[in-house]
Amino acid sequence: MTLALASLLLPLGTALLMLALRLRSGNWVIVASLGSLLCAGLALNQVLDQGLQTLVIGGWRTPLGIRFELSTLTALLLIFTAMTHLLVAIYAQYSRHSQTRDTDYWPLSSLLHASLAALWLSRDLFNWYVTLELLGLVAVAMIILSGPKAYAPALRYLLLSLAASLCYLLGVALLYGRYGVLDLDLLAQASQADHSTRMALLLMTVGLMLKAALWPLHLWLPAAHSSAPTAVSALLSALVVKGPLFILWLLWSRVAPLEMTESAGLLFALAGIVALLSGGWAALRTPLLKRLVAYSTVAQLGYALLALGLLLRWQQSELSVALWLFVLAHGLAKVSMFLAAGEMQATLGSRRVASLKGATQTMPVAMFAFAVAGGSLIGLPPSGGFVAKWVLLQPLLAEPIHWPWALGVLIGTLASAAYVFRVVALSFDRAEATPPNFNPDPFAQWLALLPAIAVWGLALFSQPLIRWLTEASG
Amino acid sequence: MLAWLSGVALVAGAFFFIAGTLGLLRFPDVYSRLHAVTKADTLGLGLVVLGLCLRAPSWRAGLLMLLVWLLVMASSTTACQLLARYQRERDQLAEEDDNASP
Amino acid sequence: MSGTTFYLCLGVVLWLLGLHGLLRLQQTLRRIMAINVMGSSTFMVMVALASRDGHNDPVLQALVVTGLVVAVSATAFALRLAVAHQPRRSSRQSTREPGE
Amino acid sequence: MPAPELLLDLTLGALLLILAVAALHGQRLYTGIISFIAFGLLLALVWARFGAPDLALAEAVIGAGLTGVLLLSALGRSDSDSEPAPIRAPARMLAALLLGVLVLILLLRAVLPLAQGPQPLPALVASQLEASGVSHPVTAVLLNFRAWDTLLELLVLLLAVLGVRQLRPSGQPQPGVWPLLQAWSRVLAPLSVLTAGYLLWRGSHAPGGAFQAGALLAAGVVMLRLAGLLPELRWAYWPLRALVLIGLALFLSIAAAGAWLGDGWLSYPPGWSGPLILLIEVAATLSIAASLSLLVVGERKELER
Repeated sequence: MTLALASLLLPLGTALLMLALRLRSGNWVIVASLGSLLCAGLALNQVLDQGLQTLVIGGWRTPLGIRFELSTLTALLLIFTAMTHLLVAIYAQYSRHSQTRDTDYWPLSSLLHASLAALWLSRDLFNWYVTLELLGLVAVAMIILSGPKAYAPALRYLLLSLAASLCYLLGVALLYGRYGVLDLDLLAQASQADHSTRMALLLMTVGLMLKAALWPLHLWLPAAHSSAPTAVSALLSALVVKGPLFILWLLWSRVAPLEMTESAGLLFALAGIVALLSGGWAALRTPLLKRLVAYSTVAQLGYALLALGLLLRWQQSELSVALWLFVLAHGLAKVSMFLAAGEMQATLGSRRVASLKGATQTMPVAMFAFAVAGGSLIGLPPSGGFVAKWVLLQPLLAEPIHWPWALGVLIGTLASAAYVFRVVALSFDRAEATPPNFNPDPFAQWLALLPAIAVWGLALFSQPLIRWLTEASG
Repeated sequence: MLAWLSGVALVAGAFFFIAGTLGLLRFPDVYSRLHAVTKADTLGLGLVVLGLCLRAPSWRAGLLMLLVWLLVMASSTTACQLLARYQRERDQLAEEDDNASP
Repeated sequence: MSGTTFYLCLGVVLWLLGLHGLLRLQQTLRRIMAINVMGSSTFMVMVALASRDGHNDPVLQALVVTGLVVAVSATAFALRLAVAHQPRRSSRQSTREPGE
Repeated sequence: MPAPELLLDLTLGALLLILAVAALHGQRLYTGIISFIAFGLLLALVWARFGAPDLALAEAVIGAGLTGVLLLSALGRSDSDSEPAPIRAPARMLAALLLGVLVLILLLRAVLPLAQGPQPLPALVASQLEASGVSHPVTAVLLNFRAWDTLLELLVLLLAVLGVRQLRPSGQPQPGVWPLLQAWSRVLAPLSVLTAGYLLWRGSHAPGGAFQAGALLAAGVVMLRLAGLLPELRWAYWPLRALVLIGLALFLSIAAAGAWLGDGWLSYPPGWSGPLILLIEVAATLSIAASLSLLVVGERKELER
């Protein structure tokens, strides 16, 4: 547990230090992320050795105090967060096109890291409210780093995020009024299917879905994520939307009484399918590159939502493995895609997809990274996306009644293939290649490739990963 | 007797408050509204404080209320003056505009 | 009807009023106020719950204090962002500039 | 329930509703903002009526004071006072009304049973109050039982300051300074410091505490700044940065010291909790005051990197 705490404290302390001394070098953040990654890895090791660990903060036992819980999933998420931050920090420090030089990007990204770690560890409904607010504020502050053109989407995001927090808070108030406790496990023991609980869960779900940009409450996401600086877009898409999803998953899989999960599961699963289709369609149609990647986030979150819905409907714990595999694979692939897209956009001097004509010639590595990451989003074997989809499909294919859901997954796969190939096909059109404005920056392109390779490496690593996740959800 | 006196003071205070608020809502321009609000409310508050002082359980409570009244009076005076000055500057600007535009 | 029930109902009504305002109003300042009305009414529900059966629940009151700080920080940020978002001057300001 | 209390409740409720509607749908934005400030003040009365003076204090300083100042200054800097006419299609309004009534009924059905519910925590707080190091239960919850929330809350405040720092300047000139304002702020500022200190000290055994004191101090700083008696608040000025960060830094170091040297994360060594809580509260007050002042009067020029 001390190690997990260290993984939280390192970025937080670094951020405070950088603010106090006005340090401007990203190397501090790189070192802190590396340290945090190391601590999180050791924490995972510890959990595998000794099993689930809890910490009561201040020594006050749970109904009175706040509880931290370190499960395998939490440890994995800590590692994932630290790794993503490390990769993005290296990019932001060493790419020539990073728009975050000489800004407050560094302390802000460290604070984002710390807020996420606090969210993963906490198991207290009200504490989650505070961490959600932290995430929302830090995300908005990072979006407006890219200047006045981002103010409008940032303001919209901030207002929606505030309203979503208040929905969530009212739900927390109702649950507290009904049961008198705030801790997740105590609520799970006490919860019953009555009006108050139903309404509270509904309010919290609406708030969390709005924050996680799950269909149909996703409309703010594309503008907000695509107007941020490249490094920030990568962090937002890969990490920030996953925080509320984590809370949603815990709430429904632990607290919600069984009578409610079945019907809610159906709704979640249907929303997931619609998200896959509408997100994919929008990604296919948009003229702007970064917006395409942002819409693909909406679509890919559909898989997570589908897995959550089916998990609730059938009470099969393998499906939560699928859910978290999707989250990890999507996060890594999205970092790669955003970095590659940002690099190409900066080098080719245009935000439009059409400018990628002939990019395989001018910027082969970045385009390769984009395609490789896209392969994982589509679910080509043997990528992380493939493993996730495989775990999801197994229970679907087992019984013929479930085949319509499998069809939904298939259509979603086709949609993602369509938008990835839209970009890739264009980049092979070498006849009239768009000439780059600047010399391409090879190092940054290789950096963009790194997470894409990692997500394919996830497949090699899939056996222990699935075992750990099964332990965590069992 | 004391209860009667304090009752009368409280009712009178409430009356002045209402009158001031009516003035704020009904008077035509900023200066007369300010006049209504600040004068009537200061008096109203004074009467209410007086009424409550007569009922106060101890000297200390009464003294505290008097202090509150003094503080409110001073800050409402300042605020009133600031508002009036601001309005005068605006009026002067508007006049200059009117003179300049035709 | 006891005070708690009354304020629970009032809080819910105000919450809906704020939500309606947020969805329907156009001006940014009004929407920020609508969010604040939502927040205050959530706090009202919490405080009403805190004073059930006569005694005060310090935990809920502490939660509301924390919530209030969070709400005010976010509101301040939103207001500053709203101002920066529309930097055009009011008519008064633009009439002053030519004279300078 | 005696009748006068019910009368008070009904009056307060009706006024709150009217003011909220006026704030959101009043003709002019200015009227709306004034109604909103009055709404905040009445809300403070409601908290006081519920026996929550901590909240009443916080609400009066924040809801009515700082938010009001921010809203008015935003109004002064923003473009228009007139609302673009909303669409009033009768069918849509009817649909919205029906939906609203439906949601209201659902919410009421969820909320009303809560008037009686289990409340295990107050008794627990009361039984552990001895060990918490302070005698006021709200402060005990804020700074001992749920101290992690409070630490994160300071982080939220810091993030708001950092967020505002990223904004481009809006170029509003400082308004002219009038002597009367200066004179009056010279009187009020020491008073605000005195009251803040009193609230802070009182917090350990009676309503009051770091946040209320910090907000009051911030109000004093804002007034001095507006009266032109303070220099510009620059981020580059290191004491200011230190003030903003000190609460969080101290809180974190005490927490971490507990984790690695003592009994555990955020647990105070036995017998030390009272003084440590007071120390944290003093630092937090300074941080809150500095952050709130920066949020209200910090121009980009002042927040120069």
